[in-house]
Amino acid sequence: MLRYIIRRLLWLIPVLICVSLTIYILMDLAPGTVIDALITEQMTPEDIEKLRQEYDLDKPVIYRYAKYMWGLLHGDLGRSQVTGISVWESFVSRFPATLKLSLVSVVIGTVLAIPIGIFAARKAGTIWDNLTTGFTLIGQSMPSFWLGLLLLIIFAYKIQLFPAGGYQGPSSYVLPAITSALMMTALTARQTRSSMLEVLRADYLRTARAKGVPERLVIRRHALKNAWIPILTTIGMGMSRFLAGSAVIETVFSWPGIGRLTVEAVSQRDVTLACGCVILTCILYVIVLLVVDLLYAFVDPRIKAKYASGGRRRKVAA
Amino acid sequence: MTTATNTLVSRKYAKRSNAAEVWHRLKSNKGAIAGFTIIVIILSITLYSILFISFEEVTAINVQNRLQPPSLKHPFGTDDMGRDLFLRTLYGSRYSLLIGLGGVSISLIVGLILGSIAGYFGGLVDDLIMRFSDFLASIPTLLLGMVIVTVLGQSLPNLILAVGVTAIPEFIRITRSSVLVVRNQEFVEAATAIGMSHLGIIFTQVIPNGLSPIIVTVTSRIGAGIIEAASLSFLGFGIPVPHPEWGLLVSEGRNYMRIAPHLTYFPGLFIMVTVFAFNILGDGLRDALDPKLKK
Amino acid sequence: MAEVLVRVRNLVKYFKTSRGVVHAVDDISFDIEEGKTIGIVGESGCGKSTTGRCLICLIEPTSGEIIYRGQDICRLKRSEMKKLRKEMQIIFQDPYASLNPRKTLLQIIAEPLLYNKIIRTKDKFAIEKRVLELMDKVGLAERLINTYPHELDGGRRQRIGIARALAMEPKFIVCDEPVSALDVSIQAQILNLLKELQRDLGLTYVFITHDLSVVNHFSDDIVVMYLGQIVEKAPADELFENPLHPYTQALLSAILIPAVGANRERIKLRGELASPIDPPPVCRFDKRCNYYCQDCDNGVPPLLEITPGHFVACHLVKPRGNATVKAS
Amino acid sequence: MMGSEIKDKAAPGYKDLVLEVKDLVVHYVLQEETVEAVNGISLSLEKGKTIGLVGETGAGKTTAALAIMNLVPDPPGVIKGGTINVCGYNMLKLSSRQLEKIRGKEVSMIFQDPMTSLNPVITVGDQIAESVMLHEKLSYSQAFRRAREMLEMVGIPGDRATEYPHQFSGGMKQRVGIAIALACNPKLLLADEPTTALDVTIQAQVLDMIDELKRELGTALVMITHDLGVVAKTCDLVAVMYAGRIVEYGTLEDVFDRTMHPYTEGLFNSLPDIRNRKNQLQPIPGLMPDPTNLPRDCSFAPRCRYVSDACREAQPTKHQVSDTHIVYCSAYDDSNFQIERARGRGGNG
Repeated sequence: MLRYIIRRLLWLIPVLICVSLTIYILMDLAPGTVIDALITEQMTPEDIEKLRQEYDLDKPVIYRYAKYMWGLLHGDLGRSQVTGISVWESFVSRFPATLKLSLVSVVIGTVLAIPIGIFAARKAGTIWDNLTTGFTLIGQSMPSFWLGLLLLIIFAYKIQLFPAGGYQGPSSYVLPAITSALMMTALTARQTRSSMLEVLRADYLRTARAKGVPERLVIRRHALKNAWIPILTTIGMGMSRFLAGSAVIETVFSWPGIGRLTVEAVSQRDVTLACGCVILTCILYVIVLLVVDLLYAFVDPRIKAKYASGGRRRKVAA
Repeated sequence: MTTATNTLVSRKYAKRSNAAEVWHRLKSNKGAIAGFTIIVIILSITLYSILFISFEEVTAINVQNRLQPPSLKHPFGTDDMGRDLFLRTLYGSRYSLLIGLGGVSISLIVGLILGSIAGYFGGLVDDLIMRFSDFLASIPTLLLGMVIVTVLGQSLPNLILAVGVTAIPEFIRITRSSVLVVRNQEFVEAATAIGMSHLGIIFTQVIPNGLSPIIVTVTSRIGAGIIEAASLSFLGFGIPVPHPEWGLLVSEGRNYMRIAPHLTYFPGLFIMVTVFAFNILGDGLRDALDPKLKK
Repeated sequence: MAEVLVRVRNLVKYFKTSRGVVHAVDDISFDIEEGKTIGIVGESGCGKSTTGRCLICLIEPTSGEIIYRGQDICRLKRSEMKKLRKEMQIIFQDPYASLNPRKTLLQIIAEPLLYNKIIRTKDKFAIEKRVLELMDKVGLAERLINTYPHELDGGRRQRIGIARALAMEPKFIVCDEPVSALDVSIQAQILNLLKELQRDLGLTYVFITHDLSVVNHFSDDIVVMYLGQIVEKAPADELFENPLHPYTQALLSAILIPAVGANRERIKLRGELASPIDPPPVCRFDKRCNYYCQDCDNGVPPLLEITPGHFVACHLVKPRGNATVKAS
Repeated sequence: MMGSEIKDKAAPGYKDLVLEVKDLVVHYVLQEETVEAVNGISLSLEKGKTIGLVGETGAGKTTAALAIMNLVPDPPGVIKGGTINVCGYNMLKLSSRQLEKIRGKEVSMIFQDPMTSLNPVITVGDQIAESVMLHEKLSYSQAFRRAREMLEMVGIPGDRATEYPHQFSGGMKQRVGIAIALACNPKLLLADEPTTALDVTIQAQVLDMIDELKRELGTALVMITHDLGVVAKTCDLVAVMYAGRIVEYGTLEDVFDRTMHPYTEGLFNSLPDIRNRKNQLQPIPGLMPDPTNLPRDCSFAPRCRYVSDACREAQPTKHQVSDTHIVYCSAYDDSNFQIERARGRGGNG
């Protein structure tokens, strides 16, 4: 098991190298440079040249990347090229906001979604099932920024129940949490429904009923335990999708999270900050996926056995 | 035998083909029909806007008319520069459809090729392709999109490319797994036994049978692509103003939420309805193509 | 004595897995005579299906030779192999998985004809004529020509599989459990059909099955496999009357005869099938065998001819007829 | 103590009759069609006896067994008529709570496919202990101890109780299935093709074991199978089913040695005879009728070699041949009628 975790974490290294290389070089190649924002009309060409040298812009991109990576190897993510603040510090100061929001939405989403999904699966084919399917499809089709704005218009401007944005007090959590939880709920409920439907057809449920297990326990103990894997996957995916898409919700609700930080960095051509944000988000991303994978082992002994044997899967021909 | 010489026996017993069978089942799925109808309506709106609405018409500034609420003359009201939002929204449908369809085509083609190679041949090729896919998948999609658009410049083709590239890993994975399922079936062995080559098997046996999950992914991915592009536009990484792309329209409306919320309502509604149509169609297709439901 | 069509010499097929090397087929040799049926029996995991697939080069053996009419087919070039493919075909166990669900009966049967350019694709009438001929031969009604496999029952699907195999006029057919997924009444229909075809077309069969009463009815010679190796090989009559290997004896005694009071005391085996992963170089059956003794750990027993035509691989059964192990 | 409890609740007339089924009809009502799975079967079974329910795919054997447990999936399954009496309980009249008390305790079932019928994420010990805890009100540790005993009884070391199904081979899984079914000493055991998925030698082991346990515990057994060899080995009574009906019913000797029904004869003629490999197989021509569209007359008529006009007019008539032997075939309206198998016997003996 530990071997499996270590292997997965080691795999992070080449991924991070590839990701940082790609992002760094792409950003660097983009038209315009970071000093465009710093140049003023009073500057002489010499001043500009000095500025270019200061940012190593006279050297090839590989030089800059190598220098960046050298820093990274020593645990130094560098400083923002625009503000000069340490990348690590700005990330750490913004991260809690994103984390809190994502946890709130995952909790709300899961708590709502699993009962809804089970309900829909057990009522499959009835009007109730169609209603929940409709609801989840709409939930999935709604762009989160639009939903966020609608909620703002209604609850912040029309009836002024919640603040229009910002990050203080519990009431400021309500609207952003609803927005992101809705997506989560829709996705997870749909997945729960279909994996429950699959499991409800399974032979071992018949075995359970044949030995007199009450229906309530058949669902809770026998069915749900088997349906967990795809549900977990979806929750993990939702969580990572939230990390990826947090920029949108954070923009709508002026939420000081890492999503906005990254957007700002990219639009200001702040290569160091952008790269740092991408690398750190990637690490989070991979960790979320790893945790989900480890949870699989927790719910399914077959997967646990696979991890224990090193985790490589190969088909054995009969 | 003598009378049958000029008619094919198979014609005598002609019946519904597989595709016709799927269509038949799709027709009895109310959701799929609804989705299909909405898509047809949106397509005709797009066609109408291409034929009858000019770019000048939707970008001409008319300050006297600014921020009017919806009325008979301006069904969706007007924006901060007095432009008719109804025309702008209709005009904008082309972007979303192009992005959705174009983006999916890119990821579909790349994903289909790489995924089937990985699934069919396995071994080292499989490992390499899957590592590539993992790497691509570990960059958050919106971020990757932002970087691509930033590097290549804000334009429609680049937005399509950005949406396309981010969906590649999903298509690689789904193609690979459906190829893996099919390729271990006995009828593939039967094809080998009649001397079929790898290429022949991939095209006549594996792809036709592995297609259903891919088709379903395509439809739902079109919707996701439209949302992704709209989100990029909303964040300022989309098609530049004054092109009336839906995400951009919502983003413009954001500045007038208090006084003119209609600027936010309508373009967003169009995004949602379009995406919903593709999603519900995909849902219906999933049922219609599911071999488990076949008798 | 009929001519030998296929000679199998020291056939070995290993699969590498994460848990070790699976010895699916481990050094087996036998001959297949033209126009005859050789039955391969054994329990699941004994390597019988792998052997069948190796015989027609569907999977490549790890080592060994398969000599078809004097040519080692494992060493042939692709183009040469393609020519030979027409002569060797396979009928599969699962009539559900072995037919492409997206193709009609016409397309499935015509596929080998078109792919090997026996008939040109454009010549619709010729294709159809041939397909109808084949359908008639295997007893499929003309009106089914446009149906899809999922619309048909198991017996008819199996007939499609047979028609497809016959399309290229093969000489040699590997039947991999062709009737074990079918109901008894249908199973008898298919067995009779296969026999009839053999008589009419002079086919040579390898008949793989786990059902001993079927193999007894159907085959001329029988090969009994256990964990990738041949334990006994004899003409069917001889094998059933005078089984010499302890495993064969146990297998035969486990057959349930559908008659009142016909079921004798069965030979009880200990334990279950061992793992085919990296087996030790001793008799594979040893720990389960009721006659297990120290001699059994002296390496893998060779397959020896005990009486003419009757081969056994057991340390305790020696030639010259004085078998130590007797059927109870 | 359990016995007295049952007898208190037992229906009048209950003696040693563990199972009594009368005119059971089960249909599956689908959107476009109705599958007529079971069309009026009657059975009875005494304590400690075994009845074989024989037939081919689609004969309605499994549906009948599920109906006895009142476990037919609903929808689409509908029990349209008949009565089922298990140990004096009217299974079709009980509430779901009462049913849960009886299932696993008075009557339990072994399923065909051991690969899919065990829950993959619960240890085998817990799966056995679960029904013990539910029915015998034991604590978890007591129940688990019982689970280990049950494993030992079916020939699996008790230490393996903490393992998961994927760690067992097919034959072992089926033993676990049997241990689950027998954990609470049921009066009636339904075994649905318990050995079809297993290898020959393992099949023999499992059948022997069922036989032994049955004798030890005095359980009555309904053996559902398509394999006449299994029937010959295990059963006292035989009911041959075709298209949802019983066509012949009697003791093992009645059905095997004094075969009356043409279908039963056809089944015997389809089997290769291991003692005479040269004999020609005589398959029953044609196919089983479509269960969504059963004919109103004898459903075997299209495949029957003795078919006459009378067969095409109404359902076959019931003939009580002896106290124990019943055949449903209109051909016996003519008292001189004999099937070939019987003629052959007459000639020889």
